[in-house]
Amino acid sequence: MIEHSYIIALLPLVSYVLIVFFFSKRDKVASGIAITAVLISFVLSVFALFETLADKGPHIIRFEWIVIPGFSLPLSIYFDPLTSVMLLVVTIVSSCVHIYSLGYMHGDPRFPRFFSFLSLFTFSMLGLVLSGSFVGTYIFWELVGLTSYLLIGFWFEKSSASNAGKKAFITTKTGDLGFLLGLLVMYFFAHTLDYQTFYSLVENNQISAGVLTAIGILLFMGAVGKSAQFPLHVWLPDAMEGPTPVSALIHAATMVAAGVYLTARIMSIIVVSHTAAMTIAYIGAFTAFMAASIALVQNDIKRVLAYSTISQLGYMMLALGVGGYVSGTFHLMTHAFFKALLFLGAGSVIHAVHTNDINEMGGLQKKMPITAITFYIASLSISGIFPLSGFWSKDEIFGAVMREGHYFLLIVAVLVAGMTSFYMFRLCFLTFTGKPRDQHKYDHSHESPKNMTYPLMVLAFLSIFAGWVGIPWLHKGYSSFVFFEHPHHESPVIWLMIISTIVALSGIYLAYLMYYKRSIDPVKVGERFKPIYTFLLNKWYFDELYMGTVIKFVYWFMEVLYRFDVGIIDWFVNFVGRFGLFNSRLWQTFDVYIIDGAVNGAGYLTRWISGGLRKIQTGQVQNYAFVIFLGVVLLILFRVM
Amino acid sequence: MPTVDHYLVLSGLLFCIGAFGLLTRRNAIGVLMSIELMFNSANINFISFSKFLTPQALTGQAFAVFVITIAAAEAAVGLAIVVLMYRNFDVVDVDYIDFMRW
Amino acid sequence: MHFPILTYMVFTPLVGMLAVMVLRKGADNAARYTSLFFSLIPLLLSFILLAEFDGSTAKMQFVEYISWIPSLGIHYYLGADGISVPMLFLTALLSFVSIIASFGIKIRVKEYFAFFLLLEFSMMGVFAALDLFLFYVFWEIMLVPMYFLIGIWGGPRKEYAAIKFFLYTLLGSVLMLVGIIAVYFYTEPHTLDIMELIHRSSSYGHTFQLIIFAAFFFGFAVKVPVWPFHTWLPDAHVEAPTAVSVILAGVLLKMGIYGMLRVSYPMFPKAAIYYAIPIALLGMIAIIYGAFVSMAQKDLKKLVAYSSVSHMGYCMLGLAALTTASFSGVMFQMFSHGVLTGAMFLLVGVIYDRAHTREIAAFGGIGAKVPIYAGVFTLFGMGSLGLPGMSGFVSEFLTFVGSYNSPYIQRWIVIVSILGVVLTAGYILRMIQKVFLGPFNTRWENLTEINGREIFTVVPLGILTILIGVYPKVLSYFISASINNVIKIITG
Amino acid sequence: MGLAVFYILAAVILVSALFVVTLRNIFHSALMLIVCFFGVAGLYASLNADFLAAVQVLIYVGAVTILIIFAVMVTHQLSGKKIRQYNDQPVPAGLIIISLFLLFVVSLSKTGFEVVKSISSSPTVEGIGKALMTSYVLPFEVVSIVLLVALIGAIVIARKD
Repeated sequence: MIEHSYIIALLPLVSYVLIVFFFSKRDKVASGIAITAVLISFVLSVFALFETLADKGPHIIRFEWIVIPGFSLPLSIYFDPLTSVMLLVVTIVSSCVHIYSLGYMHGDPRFPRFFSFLSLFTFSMLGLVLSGSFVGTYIFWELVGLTSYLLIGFWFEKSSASNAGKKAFITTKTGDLGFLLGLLVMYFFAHTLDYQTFYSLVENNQISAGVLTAIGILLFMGAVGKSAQFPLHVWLPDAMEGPTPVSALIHAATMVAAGVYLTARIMSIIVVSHTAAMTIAYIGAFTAFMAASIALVQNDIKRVLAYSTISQLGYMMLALGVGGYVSGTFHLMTHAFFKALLFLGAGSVIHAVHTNDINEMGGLQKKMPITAITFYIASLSISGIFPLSGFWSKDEIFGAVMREGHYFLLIVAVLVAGMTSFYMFRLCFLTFTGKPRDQHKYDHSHESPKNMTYPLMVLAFLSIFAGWVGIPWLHKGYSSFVFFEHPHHESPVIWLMIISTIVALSGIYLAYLMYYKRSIDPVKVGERFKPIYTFLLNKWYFDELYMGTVIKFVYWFMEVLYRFDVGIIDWFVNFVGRFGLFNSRLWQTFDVYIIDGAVNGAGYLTRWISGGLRKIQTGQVQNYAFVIFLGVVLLILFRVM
Repeated sequence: MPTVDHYLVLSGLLFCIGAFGLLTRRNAIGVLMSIELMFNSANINFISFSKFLTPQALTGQAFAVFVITIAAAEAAVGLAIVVLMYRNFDVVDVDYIDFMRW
Repeated sequence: MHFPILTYMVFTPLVGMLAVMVLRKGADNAARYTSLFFSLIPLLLSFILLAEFDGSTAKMQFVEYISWIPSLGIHYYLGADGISVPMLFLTALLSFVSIIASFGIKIRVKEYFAFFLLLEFSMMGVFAALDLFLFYVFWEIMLVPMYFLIGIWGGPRKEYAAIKFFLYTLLGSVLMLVGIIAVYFYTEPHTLDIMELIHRSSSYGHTFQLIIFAAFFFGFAVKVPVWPFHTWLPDAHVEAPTAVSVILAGVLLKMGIYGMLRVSYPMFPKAAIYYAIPIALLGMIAIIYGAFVSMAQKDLKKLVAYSSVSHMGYCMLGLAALTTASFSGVMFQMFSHGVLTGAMFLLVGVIYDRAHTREIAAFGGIGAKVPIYAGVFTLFGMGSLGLPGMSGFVSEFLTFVGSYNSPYIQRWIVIVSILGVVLTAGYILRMIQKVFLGPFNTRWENLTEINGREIFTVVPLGILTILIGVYPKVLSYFISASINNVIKIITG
Repeated sequence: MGLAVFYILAAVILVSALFVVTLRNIFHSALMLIVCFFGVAGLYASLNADFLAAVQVLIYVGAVTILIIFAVMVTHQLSGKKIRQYNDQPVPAGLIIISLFLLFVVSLSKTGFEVVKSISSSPTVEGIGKALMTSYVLPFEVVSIVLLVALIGAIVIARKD
């Protein structure tokens, strides 16, 4: 299967083409094709996984792409265990979301188009995962950006949706500048953009550490944009304007994890360059903290989840930054499942009550039990409660941070874990328990149809058990399958597990007190810490900051340049054009006022003389000819004499 | 055998006769005919130079061809003008046509 | 003597022009189909050209060499190598497409098509000529039909735009003429054979190269247009009828770059190296400046016009860098920009025909009303902002990689230029959003979807751009040997 | 022998030329012009210019003079005896012309031509043809354009409309 693994990616592309060109009006056929394609991809990925289990590889397949003398840029497939894990994650979540969308998007006038975009996204994401060269990664990186743009703005009649799409595209594109520049620097020093060739160069110390730091940080800039890390995280919350399945697939489980994936792919740089590693780790930690703090106070169900996503991605970056290749990618996998589940659950709720505001929900677990139960499972998992999958992966991260001796980062990470469990359960309690705060909406709510709840159940299953492949006591587990350089098996740190569980539980308990028992009034707490509360509610004022500086500057600058273009350059061109005209007028004026004025007397004289001389002009051609001949004679005479 | 000077004197005479006609004939057609005479004298010059000075190159003869062509063109246009003039003014006298003065 | 395919390609449109001219008055449809036929022939011939072309050699192929004015050493010398073959094909294709797109012309139809075919004739000639005299003749002929096409069938300020275009380019080409004459008298024996002049380039003095390169550069720069000689472009584009805009952006702008690649760079290698940094700076300014100014535009066509300024900046940057990769990037960019911007202008024309306005703010949300049109427009918009999988990406990437690896220019120029990528995304997305997305503006309740003929004009362009983006070898096969040769000549 | 031929031809040319400019009847002038052209043609023949001699006869005698005669007929001035045939400047013109001729002779006597021994007397058609198609192709083309333009111009000017 591996040697034909491009088929996995191409199937959804075929589906996209089919839907766009032939079935753009046929709801059933379009969704059928898309789902079939992604399911086949999933099955093939499973086969590929088994092959990788037998032979880790990496398997490399190269294709010629750009070939010109002195410069060649092949594309390739790089198939190692991480690839096959990612393939599996993408195809599973994608399949679930496809099926879920059948129910969620039911009746939408652009239903086939939605599925075509999903297919296109799946293709790009699989391509990104399979790609074995940085340029290939970049290509698919941009393509997933495009599909993200298209899907965020899917309901483009809403201004907020189309704005959000644009914002997402441009913000991530800003990060991609760094990526592109990183590629240029890499090519300049390494003369290759191929994963394997580059790795071997790095291993043989053929590239200096300073250069590697530059490359690492530049490539990480791309990851910052795509994985919504500080300072380019502002697009992700807005991206929630897209349909919820899209948020689940793209903006929670897969595409945003691409940045993490890319960072994992440059692990060899991180190992060499301490500066790059620390940049990544600190940005990750800061993002995790910042996003978690914002999530504490948000009232839009999807926005809470969005900030939670940012925070969790920060975790992964932190893990990778401290060299935790296994823990970062492991958390990437488990997070994909439970975050997708959370989003799909949220979608199910929104589908039922037609609002995003948690203040208008409450008590929904009676109406929609499956959604509620799966949502609880996912929340427990993300909070890191034993023995759900989130517990194992989060614990791996703590372990990695601690082993490298970054105690400050460890404290931040643990603190964020507490915040995570608090805001997740705040969300759960406000949504599913207590009294309905909007009776009308509550009355009309209902459990979602089966094609929406089955994916929830599948993902809930995975949220519980997927992490078990990484149980530290397991000898043939995740860490011996996906590893960097050589498989290393770290002994578990029991006390750390206990601390993290205690922190998570205390977060849950606090949420329980505030939002279930109401023994602490959240409003009063908010009043008490009003400045902080407002600060968090306004998302640290990042949007305002960017609006006030960068965006304002761009708008100002474009106007200035346009005025410059019309007012200076074009004016100058026209000036030169008019200069000729002006010149002639000037001379005319000169003629009339200066020469004529000054020499008027001479003018009269001239007129008098010319009055006589004009008699010469007889109009007789032969007179003129006579004068010509006279001239000729005189000329020859002059010459001969 | 005649020398080059013979031919040049002959062409000079012919030219002068033509020029005289050009300066004095009233009839426009006569003027044109005089011009043709001058063309011919120029051609005699060309050809005699061709024969006596550059017998291999035939440059003079080639130019004579051009002169003849130009002469033909001139005759065509000139006579057309004469016809037009006649049609408009009922005369072909060049000294009648003196509207182009001050 | 082989089949003189280039002569046929160049002169068929001229024959077509005569054929259109002898049609009786008022035979509008006849004029349309006659010109369509006569522009189809060069297109078909260009396919033969592509098929017969041997990409493994940098030698001139399909050469026709006939002595024309021996006393001045001027020859009727046509030939094609990897630089001109793609351009000939592009010219043939865009002319054909534009003629289809011109079927909506209602006034003075016969003259319009006659001028159009004359334009095609001259463009073909420029790309096929290998004698400077011949090159110059074609170059100048082209101004005439362009002047009339803008000046007669243009928009409200057509006279101004036409005269500005004419005088500006004429000013440029006068300097070029000075350069040609200087080169002619500098060489001994005097010749205007481009290949021969390039062959002797090593014997030209340093100062001579610097001065004459500048003269040629100015002549070509006006046509490209290089910042700050670009201000004729927005006016000409906005006033010109759709099809003429397509040709203007798709082919005419390329002539400047082509001239540099064919004439000034290989002929004056020392000057090319000497001027590398200033030219790269001009390119950088054009990229950033053009993008910012595009963003400020309120008129769709003007936006696309300024985006051309920005895109041509990439070409200048790539040219200045003098590496095979960057030169290939330039070739890709020429081709890709021709295709993409051509399509953009066609599409702007489509909406203008229906809405009779091009003001961006007047639209809004029409994506719901005309989904196919919106989809096609978005496709080309994405191509224009350099989305991978389409030709624009390959060209930008090659240009950047090549320039970054160049020993002749400084790297910060490239780094600043990369900013253009984001700015391009900015203005393209803003345009798409303001026109197609957001709440539906009910004023366009009766807007009709793009029709079959219009789709037909953009489909080949779409296929080409995706084909090149996915599999760049279809283009690099033609160009690589020639590009390599040019680089070898310049850098020794 | 050659000299005799030359003098005869010269006499024919000059006498007929004089008649051309002096005869009162313009039609007679035209006839004398034919004679003059024939003389010139003979001169060409004696100068190894066989092709030009033929051209002279064809174009001048055959075309130009006929054209002139047509024009004469069209303008109805066949019997122009009553009308004065000279303008009011024959005397100064004569003086100028005579001094011009004298100057010709003077300058001719001051110029020495490097006469080359002529060799070829073969037909010149081929040589002229080659020269026109190679060295003089540009002037040749230009002249053909001029001729075309003159043709069209003449038609446009003379056309009744």
